[in-house]
Amino acid sequence: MNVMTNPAALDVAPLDVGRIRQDFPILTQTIRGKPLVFLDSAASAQKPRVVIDAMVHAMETQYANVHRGLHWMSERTTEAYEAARDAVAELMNANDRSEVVFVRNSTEAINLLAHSYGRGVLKRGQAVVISGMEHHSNIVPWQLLRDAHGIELRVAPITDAGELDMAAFEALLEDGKVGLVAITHMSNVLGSITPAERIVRIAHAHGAKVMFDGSQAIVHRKIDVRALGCDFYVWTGHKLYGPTGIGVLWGKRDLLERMPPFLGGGDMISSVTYEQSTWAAVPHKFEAGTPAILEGIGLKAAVDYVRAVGYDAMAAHEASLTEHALSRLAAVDGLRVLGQAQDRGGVISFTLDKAHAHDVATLLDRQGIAVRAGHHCAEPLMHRFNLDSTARASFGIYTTHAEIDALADGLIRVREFFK
Amino acid sequence: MNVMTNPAALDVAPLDVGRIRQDFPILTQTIRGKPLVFLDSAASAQKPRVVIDAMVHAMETQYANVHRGLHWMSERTTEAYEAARDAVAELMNANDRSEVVFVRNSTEAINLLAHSYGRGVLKRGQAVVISGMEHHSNIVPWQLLRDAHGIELRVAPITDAGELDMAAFEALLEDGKVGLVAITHMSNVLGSITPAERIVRIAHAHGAKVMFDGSQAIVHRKIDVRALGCDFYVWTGHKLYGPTGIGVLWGKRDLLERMPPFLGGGDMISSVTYEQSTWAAVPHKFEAGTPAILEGIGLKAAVDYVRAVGYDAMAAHEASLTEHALSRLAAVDGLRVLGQAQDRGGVISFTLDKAHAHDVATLLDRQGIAVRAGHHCAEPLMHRFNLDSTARASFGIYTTHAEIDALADGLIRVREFFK
Amino acid sequence: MTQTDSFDDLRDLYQEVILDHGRRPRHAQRLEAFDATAKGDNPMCGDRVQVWVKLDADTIDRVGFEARGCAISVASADLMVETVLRRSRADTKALFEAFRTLARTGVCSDCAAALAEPMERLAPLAGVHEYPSRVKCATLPWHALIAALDGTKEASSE
Amino acid sequence: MTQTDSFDDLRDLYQEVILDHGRRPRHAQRLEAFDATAKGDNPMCGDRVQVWVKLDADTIDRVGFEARGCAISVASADLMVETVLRRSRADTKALFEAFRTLARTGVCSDCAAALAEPMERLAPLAGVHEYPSRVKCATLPWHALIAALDGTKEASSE
Ligand SMILES: Cc1ncc(COP(=O)(O)O)c(C=O)c1O
Ligand SMILES: Cc1ncc(COP(=O)(O)O)c(C=O)c1O
Repeated sequence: MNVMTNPAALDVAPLDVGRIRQDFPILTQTIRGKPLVFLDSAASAQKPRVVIDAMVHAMETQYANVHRGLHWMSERTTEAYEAARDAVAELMNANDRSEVVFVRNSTEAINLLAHSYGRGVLKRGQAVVISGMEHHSNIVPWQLLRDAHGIELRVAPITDAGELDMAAFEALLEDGKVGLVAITHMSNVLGSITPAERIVRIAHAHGAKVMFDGSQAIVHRKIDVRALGCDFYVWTGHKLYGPTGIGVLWGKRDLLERMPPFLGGGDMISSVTYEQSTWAAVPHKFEAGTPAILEGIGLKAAVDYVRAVGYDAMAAHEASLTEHALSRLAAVDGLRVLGQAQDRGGVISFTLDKAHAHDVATLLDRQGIAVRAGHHCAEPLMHRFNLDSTARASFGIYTTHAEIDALADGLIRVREFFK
Repeated sequence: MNVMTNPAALDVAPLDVGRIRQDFPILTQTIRGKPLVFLDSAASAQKPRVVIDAMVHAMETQYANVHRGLHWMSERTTEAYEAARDAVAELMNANDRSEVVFVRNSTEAINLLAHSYGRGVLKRGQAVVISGMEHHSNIVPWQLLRDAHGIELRVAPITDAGELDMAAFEALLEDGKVGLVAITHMSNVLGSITPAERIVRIAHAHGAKVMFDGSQAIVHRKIDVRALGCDFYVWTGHKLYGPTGIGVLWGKRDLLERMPPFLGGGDMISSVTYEQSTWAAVPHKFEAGTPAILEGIGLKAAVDYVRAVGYDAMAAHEASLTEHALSRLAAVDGLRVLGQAQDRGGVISFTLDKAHAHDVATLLDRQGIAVRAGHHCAEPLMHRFNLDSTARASFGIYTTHAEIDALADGLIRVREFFK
Repeated sequence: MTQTDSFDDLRDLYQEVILDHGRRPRHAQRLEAFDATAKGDNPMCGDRVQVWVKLDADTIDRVGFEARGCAISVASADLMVETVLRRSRADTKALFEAFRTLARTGVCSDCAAALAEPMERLAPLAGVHEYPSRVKCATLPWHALIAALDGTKEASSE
Repeated sequence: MTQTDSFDDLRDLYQEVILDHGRRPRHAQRLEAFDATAKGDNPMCGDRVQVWVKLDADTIDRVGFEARGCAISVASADLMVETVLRRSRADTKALFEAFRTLARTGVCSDCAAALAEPMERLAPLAGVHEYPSRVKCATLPWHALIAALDGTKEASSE
């Protein structure tokens, strides 16, 4: 299986995982007397020292509410918070910092879009296309839009290998009714990476805008929104080694400008009278109320950290981990990996015969190994494969090959135990 | 002026401000070489050591995504996060922990309500009543509801003293069309505390539900939602010495249960198929996506801290500060305090003749004193008093009488300077 | 690693009796004739169970179940059936409360003495208290049983 | 505290010339006859300004303004008028850019030599660079002036 590019071929210095691990204080913890083997980064990643320190530094030395203060603390806090916008704009190669809207998480970003683009720009009778491997957060907001606003919801099927069925996808767009394609850039269950540029080309050729749910992809791949050519891109800070409580909606400026606001309140207005209010310019139009200030500051530290490590090195490391994991897991009796996409990231879902996924997770936890089990907020995808749940191991920059060996050995024990 | 109850009469030990100040690392900072005098707590309060430590401890020793993990880290993090819900439920004397919905801030709480109660329960032709002293966050969401959903928006006027005009308020309810009263419990500009129990009695007598915007009140008064008798109560963590990124919507359980969800996505569902999804029980129905986990943990520490200090002691301290401030400011030539409510908390807005509020704020900042200047996200209230802006000093538990003297002296200098 | 005793660390939660009942439940069957039935649903993990009850006056005469879930939920359902057979409704509810305490806390120190003997059968499940999310796996069939006795159609262990 | 020199700490930002022009602006008037006008609006703080311009071919002949705002915005408007009178549109725009740099950074090291003399008049406003939010107060009248010259009706310093 061709798992991304071979690290050697990328000509990047291999990641010094030992050094990286020293940046994450939590990794020295033990669980039930065993060293922590944290293989649940796709659910939420651990936080490096620099993120913790940035938040502490703000709370200890310069904190106040932002944007409206004329005093020193407020000025400094505003600078620090707005610097996060610059960092994110640069990370994603946005045209302009004003294209970066801060939200709580991917879920809120998609809801914002479903509300402001869905109700504000799409017209009754138009359709939204999602795929058969979406997270609930990229399903439910469109269902709510469908039910409240008469927008049709179409689902592009996936193949048995867990890839988007491109012919079927294109067919869904043929009648020209599709106004927006909202598709994951990387599945949180299968690890599959979708062909973003092709999706954009096809969608644009049929007059549809494209949003990618990059919640997983941003952790594994350098995202260049201009190169992708997409119209919206969303992700969530806590998976990119940042704090909870902050996420990103990136959108092309002219589209953001055409969208009505989502939440109303302080900071998003230009002027307010009882009769009528007018809105601030983007991105502030979409950021009502006191923002997640400390979280923005933490996110900036995370973005800086990730850029310092380098996406090439991260991607190479994860490709190598994934390759190793797939080959070790293949040797576990009765284990079946879900999805065999050609292009995939470091997320592997599997089932074990004779043992239910929850029992697998608990028995691995007993050995200090953290994996997730359940439907992974992707019930329709589970049903597509006639499953209720799988176990899932997912990797971060701090994951080692030895941890994958521990997982494989642990699974062999589980299997023996349930024999 | 009767500023709350006299501390002595309350029979509580006076707050040991010196000791309290040691809990807030930031207070030792200097600004432009002068000791920081932070009088902008109404915009956002500083964070005590225990809040910082709680967040750091989570990030360093037990962190993972919540609710769905079967492994140790996730179990522990879920416990810590859900303990915040218990702490808040206890703080507010809720009937049940499931009545506590976590949101980003007050602004999101009010938008949630405007959406889910406004569109989901109120009927076209019904009305919402707000007051003449609301923050934009309690104006704009209702305007958006009015414009999208045909709900009438009524504004209960305030008196020249800055109090709710109760006769006029009651008159607005007389036709029985009002479905919801959404009113501040304490003005962030005037400091006025509204007569919550009377408002509830009148509203309920006319068949209207009541939501209080307690963003300011929760910092100054013990809030007992059962004693108040209200239906919804919202507040924001960062003003109660907690982190940014987390706020609270409390609602009576049966009302929350009748409301459709707001944001769709992970964690708020019971089951998802493409045709139809069903929702989780409250409060999870309203908490889509990965919540502000670290912020919940920080908020719990803040709530515990506030309860340990004690509302009686805090209220007495603030009453004493406010009394002192009003008398010191009264002696500043050309200074006019906005609002003279009988019942008020530690927020004082004022104008200085000959000096614009922005210049006042900047010149105070030059002396190390942080106050806010502007419309304080309450433009209609400013217009009510024919103003564009005021300066505002606001107090926290760490504020000292000496800091108020510094403010008064600083203002005298500003006044001299602009003479 | 392949020696039996190397599983000690796993065995404290998954005792032999749980593995055995999880693998080969004795009562996993739909009753043909029954007086009450209810479904239980754990939306957080997707576990589902249905319980059928045949009564003899106020006494539980037979119970059958169908479960889709983990070893713990299946074993718990099976042990539940063995525990409640020939008991009154009131006794069954008391047992449920006692079991709930056991599952949540690992002990049931103030359980009524009368329950001591039947509770012994459920003791192997006490280990779940360390896993708050697995507690629901263990209590789900009980929720369904109580719902059936109460005439409710659905229960959730959420 | 009442001695004059005790104001040193305040004076670095509010130099005498700013206080003076803020208190007694020379050009705070609506022009009767004008070729262009525009409003400027700072939604963050509520400052508002309107500028009227009378042109003589390509040269700015007269400017008047009405401002509602702080001492810095009023003084900046007044000093702006004195700086741009009898200058071409192009010069005025170059001055605006130079002033914007000055206000944001406190210096304008790479300002064109030709601007050195007029920029001197604006130098007292350099102190605002320490207050990012006050920078907008200083540049707001300029935004309005440029909008008037460009035929736009409204400008925002947001
Ligand atoms: C009375 C009042 N309501 C609402 C808010 C909005 O709070 P937040 O910005 O945290 O949403 C504030 C504070 O900014 C306030 O003082
Ligand atoms: C693909 C995908 N989309 C959306 C989400 C939702 O992210 P969040 O819960 O941070 O909103 C996740 C993660 O949970 C995800 O993996």
